Amino acid sequence: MTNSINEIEHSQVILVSGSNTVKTHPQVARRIFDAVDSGASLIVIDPRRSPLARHADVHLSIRSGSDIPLLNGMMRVILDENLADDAFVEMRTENYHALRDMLYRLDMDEIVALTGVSLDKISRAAKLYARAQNSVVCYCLGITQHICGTDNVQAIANLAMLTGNVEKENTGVDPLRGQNNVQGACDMGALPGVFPGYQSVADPEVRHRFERAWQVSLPKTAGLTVTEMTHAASDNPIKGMFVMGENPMLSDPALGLVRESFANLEFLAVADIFLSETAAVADVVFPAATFAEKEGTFTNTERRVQLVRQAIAPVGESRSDLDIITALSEKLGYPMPYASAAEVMEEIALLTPIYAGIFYDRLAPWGLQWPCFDREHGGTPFLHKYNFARGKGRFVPTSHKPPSEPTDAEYPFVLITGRSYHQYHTGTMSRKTPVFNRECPEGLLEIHPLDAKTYNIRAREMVRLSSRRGSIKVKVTLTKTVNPGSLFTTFHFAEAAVNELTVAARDPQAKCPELKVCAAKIEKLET
Amino acid sequence: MKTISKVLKKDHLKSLLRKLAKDRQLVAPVRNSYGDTLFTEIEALDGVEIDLDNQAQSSLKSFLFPQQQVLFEYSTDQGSAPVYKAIDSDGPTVFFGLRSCDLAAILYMDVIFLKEVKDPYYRQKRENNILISIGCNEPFSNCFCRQTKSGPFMEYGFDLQLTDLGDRFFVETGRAQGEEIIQQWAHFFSPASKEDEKAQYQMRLEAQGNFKRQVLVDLAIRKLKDDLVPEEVWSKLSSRCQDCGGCAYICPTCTCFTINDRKISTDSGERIRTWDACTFAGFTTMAGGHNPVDMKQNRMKRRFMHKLYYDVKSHNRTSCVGCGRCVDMCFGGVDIIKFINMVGQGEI
Amino acid sequence: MRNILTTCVYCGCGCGLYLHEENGRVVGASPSKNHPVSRSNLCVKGWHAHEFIHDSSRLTQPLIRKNGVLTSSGWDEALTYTAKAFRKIIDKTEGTGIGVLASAKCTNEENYLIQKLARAVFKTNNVDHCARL
Amino acid sequence: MNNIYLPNSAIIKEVIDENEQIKTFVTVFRDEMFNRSFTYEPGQFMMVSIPGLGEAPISISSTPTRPGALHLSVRKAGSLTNAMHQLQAGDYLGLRGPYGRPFPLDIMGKDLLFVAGGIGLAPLCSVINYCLDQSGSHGKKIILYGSRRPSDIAFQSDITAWQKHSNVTCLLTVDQEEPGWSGSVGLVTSLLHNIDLNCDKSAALVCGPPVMIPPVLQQLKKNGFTDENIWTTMERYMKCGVGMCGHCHMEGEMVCVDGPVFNKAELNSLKLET
Repeated sequence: MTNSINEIEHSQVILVSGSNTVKTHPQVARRIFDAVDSGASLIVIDPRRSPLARHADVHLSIRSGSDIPLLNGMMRVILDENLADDAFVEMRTENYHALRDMLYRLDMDEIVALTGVSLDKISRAAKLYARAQNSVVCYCLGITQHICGTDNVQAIANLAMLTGNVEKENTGVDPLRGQNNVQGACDMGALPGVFPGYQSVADPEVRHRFERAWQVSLPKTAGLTVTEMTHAASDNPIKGMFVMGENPMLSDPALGLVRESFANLEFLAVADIFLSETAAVADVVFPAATFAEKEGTFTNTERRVQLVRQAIAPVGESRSDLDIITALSEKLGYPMPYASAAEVMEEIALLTPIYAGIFYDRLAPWGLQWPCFDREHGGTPFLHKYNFARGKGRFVPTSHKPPSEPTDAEYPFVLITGRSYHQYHTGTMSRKTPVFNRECPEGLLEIHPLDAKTYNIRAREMVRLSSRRGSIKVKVTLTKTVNPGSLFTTFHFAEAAVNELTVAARDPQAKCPELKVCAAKIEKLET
Repeated sequence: MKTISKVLKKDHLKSLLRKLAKDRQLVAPVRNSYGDTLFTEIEALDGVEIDLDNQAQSSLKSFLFPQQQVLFEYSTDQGSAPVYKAIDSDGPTVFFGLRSCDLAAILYMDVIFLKEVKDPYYRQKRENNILISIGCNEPFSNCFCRQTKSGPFMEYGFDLQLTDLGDRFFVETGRAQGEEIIQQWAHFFSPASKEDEKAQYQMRLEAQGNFKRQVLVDLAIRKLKDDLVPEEVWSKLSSRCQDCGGCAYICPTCTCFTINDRKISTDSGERIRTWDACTFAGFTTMAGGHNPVDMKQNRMKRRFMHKLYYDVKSHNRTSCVGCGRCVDMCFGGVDIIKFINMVGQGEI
Repeated sequence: MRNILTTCVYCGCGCGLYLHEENGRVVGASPSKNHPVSRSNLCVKGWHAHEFIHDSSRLTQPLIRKNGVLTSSGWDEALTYTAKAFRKIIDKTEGTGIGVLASAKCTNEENYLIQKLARAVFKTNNVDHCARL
Repeated sequence: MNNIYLPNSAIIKEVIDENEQIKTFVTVFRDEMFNRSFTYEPGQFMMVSIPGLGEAPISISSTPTRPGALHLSVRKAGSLTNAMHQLQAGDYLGLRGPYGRPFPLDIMGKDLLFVAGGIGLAPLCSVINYCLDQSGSHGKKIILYGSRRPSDIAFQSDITAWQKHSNVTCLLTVDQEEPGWSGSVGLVTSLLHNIDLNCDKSAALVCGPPVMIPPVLQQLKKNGFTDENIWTTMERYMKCGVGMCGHCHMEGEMVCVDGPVFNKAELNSLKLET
């Protein structure tokens, strides 16, 4: 996020796109409700009538995968209504003409047709967003998990820059990060192309700095992304894998390919707290300690680096992942002698400019938000305060790209996947908690009552859900949360693993898989 | 029993607590290094900041009725009957610095757990406890205990009740154990003068007028009784509820629980009782899927009816003690004050 | 009972929560009133964030697949076995044959170390995690 | 101190297959002294536990007038009851109870109408046999029992005994016919249309699935039963059985303590839709 979570409650207009915020970011939703109670307006872009959408002033129930035409349509309205922030565009951005030319060429009827949203609603949303003193956009995987995910994000950025809703407190563009430390894992360079702090592995100067610090030579080219590693199947260049606390055998799209890729490995080592679907196929499994059994830091969605404190000793013979990695490294002839997690952070601070001021003794009580450049720096509650990271904000016109797999006569439904409130990701932790299993014991397929009627399906009936890649049996729930022609289910449950069905296609730049659209069909099961 | 009144100089408070803690566990509101005030088991009094200026963020509920409690362990050997072994609870405790609402909540929990059938775990934790409460001269921001008739000062239920008179506490006895303390540690206390009594009376009187919120509890009770709350109120409240369970967990009188078995090995395990919340759909869903309270708005209705009407009907008191803890915490902004005011002002 | 302030392990909001420790077990979780995100409440996952810790299905010993079956082993054996297997692949492929998945659930320090392990020891930039999922 | 949460071990002496879904477990407490002193009343229930899986409330289908063994009739519904169905004679169950308010015994002198559906006959079995065993209970007894299919008819041996009894009329009906069934077909309410009872002086005891109760109660009213003479049972999710856990809370009443047996007039005063 460029903002802090608490800034949201001071925004006048909040535009939420592709985020089931009430279920997945409850504290953000709480700020949104607080803002709405103090008079803010809420715009929600979501194919589903999510709990937040029910409270929206305008709910734009788009066809899954039509974000770009919608956002372009909104920008066109903003131009037509003379609501662009000309001063901001002039002073702080570049390449505006390209955007303007593209917007003036738009056919608004086509946009209505592509998105399934009326011109009136698009226009109302655009005017609400543009007229406010400060508007904020929150988006999540509903924006990024498309083959055009990068362009979707760019379109949002275009909208925000066009109206000057960046660079100020209580305005901005906020990607909501999902996992507790997905922000931190990215910050720490657990990405194929960058060292900690988003420093490119291809940059010789950066690489030399790390080579000097680590006293080894380092590979020069970017590596493979997760789905490149787990979807290579029989052509897999990867022979051995080390998986720490992840469960690709359930979380990754197109599970058939994932299974094949893992089966073709010569060696797989997994560190986890439970015997996950992935650990179950490993050659070696290391028992890991939970967050309650170790020291460390997590970085939340607002870039707040916070302490994780040990409450109990590791259960059984389990060890923290830190201890597992250092022990393994030592066996491989590269000792990593750290006395504590704090000492690791000292090395991170040394090598990572945005974390340069992060030291454990500074993290009480409530952590620090990066960038934090030195010991005196108080952290950064909101980004782009004075300047975009790369100078002026650049407009890049984007255009509609249809989903990789359109629906057809055989697979007539758009299948959207997501999360529920009471379970988390692949359920390795949440499914060990009795109250969550009581509240959400199984995956449910959301289907509109009209579609259910067509297929003669009753509530709580088991159906077969299939795509071109696989099929699962799943229980149905009838709800107007989804539009006719759309289906929704969660991927938490191994026994109804929807990722058997999802497509392997991904955004060419971000490599983010298209988990929010695939073509599917349902069949009634004989009883 | 006649109330005895004494005066305790503030300078001697820690010394007295040190004496009381010699053969008991001491629990008091402590402000920690993060600025949070929590009821805390105090091992060593020195270096601990006992905080009587801020409301403890949770009540004493978790000490008497823990968030998670092992009821018993079981072991099953192939072919022989299972063995059930109850878990012993801990020893006597002195609870210092609880507020009137916290005390009223304990008295309410007594009604639930110590009726004809007694909950052995609660009883064990409740027995041999000393309750030293402190009245509220200046209610906290969300407090409305006057309207729920559970504060700012209590008439009974405490062993000792303190009133802050600036440099000293006015001390009243409530139960026999309170008198024993005053007798055993007589040299800590001095007799209350006429002036002390006057000052204490004045303080209690002023406290009544210091509430920052006007919360029309009686009106809400009447409307609930006469079924005058429109359905829209419930649907509006429930549409905002985010199912966190926080209001029930933090509530000092919410005593609902669930029981689950947790395996330790293939032939042994524990039966565990855990806090539960009536706002959850699974709270009433029966095996097989039927749920008699199937809609969120009905669950919301049941929750507020329980707090403000059913308990008035069956126990002659609300089970809301006006502590206000559930107010700021609600994710959807649909707390009990919001509800009472919606009903009171006819606002929907 | 001790209260240990830590950071919730579920979502990216990053609530501060207290874990309640008693006799070496975590027996509860509750919010921090002053934490800038939590602000005195947690979602249902946070309130129950401690419960999986003591589940009986926790892995408590290293496992090595022997004759097709995952079998309990000691730490030294499992680490030596793993190091040998990786060494073989490193030597054969100059590191390009190894893939490492870090974790959005683990700490910064652990993610830092695993990418360091991948780059410095395995000699590969094939390191990623589930950020996109 | 008596710990209400600790189960007593009981051994299963016999398992009776009532139908595909229902089994009756004939159980005896391991502690002989306890077994001898154990008493209960018709309409009460036990909390039955299997270590590792938890507990569930189960109606007692036997009568205290026939001491020695406690009959617990269980329909497969959730994980616990499914696991119970795997148990055999010689296995153990944990039991605590008896819990709940029983059927009122002062109505036993009246003419009695029993209306049951499915597993709902379990608690009524207890009260019917109790009445038949009481020398003071001379009144007429009519039993109406509805099942889904003929093969679903549970408690066959009791039914056979009742049908032989001079004082008892026992009528069965099924929703779906099967070959060989010559009896009545239709909902149990259809049997209520021509019953030979002085309804305003009789008592009706009703127990069955939630969908069955409202139409039966309506028909009883048409037949002339006053609300004060109609008794039914309520089913709710329960955890403790002693009025503390809150799950079975129903409009201010705790079903486990204030019920499960309720008088129709009481339910009316709770403004419950029945």
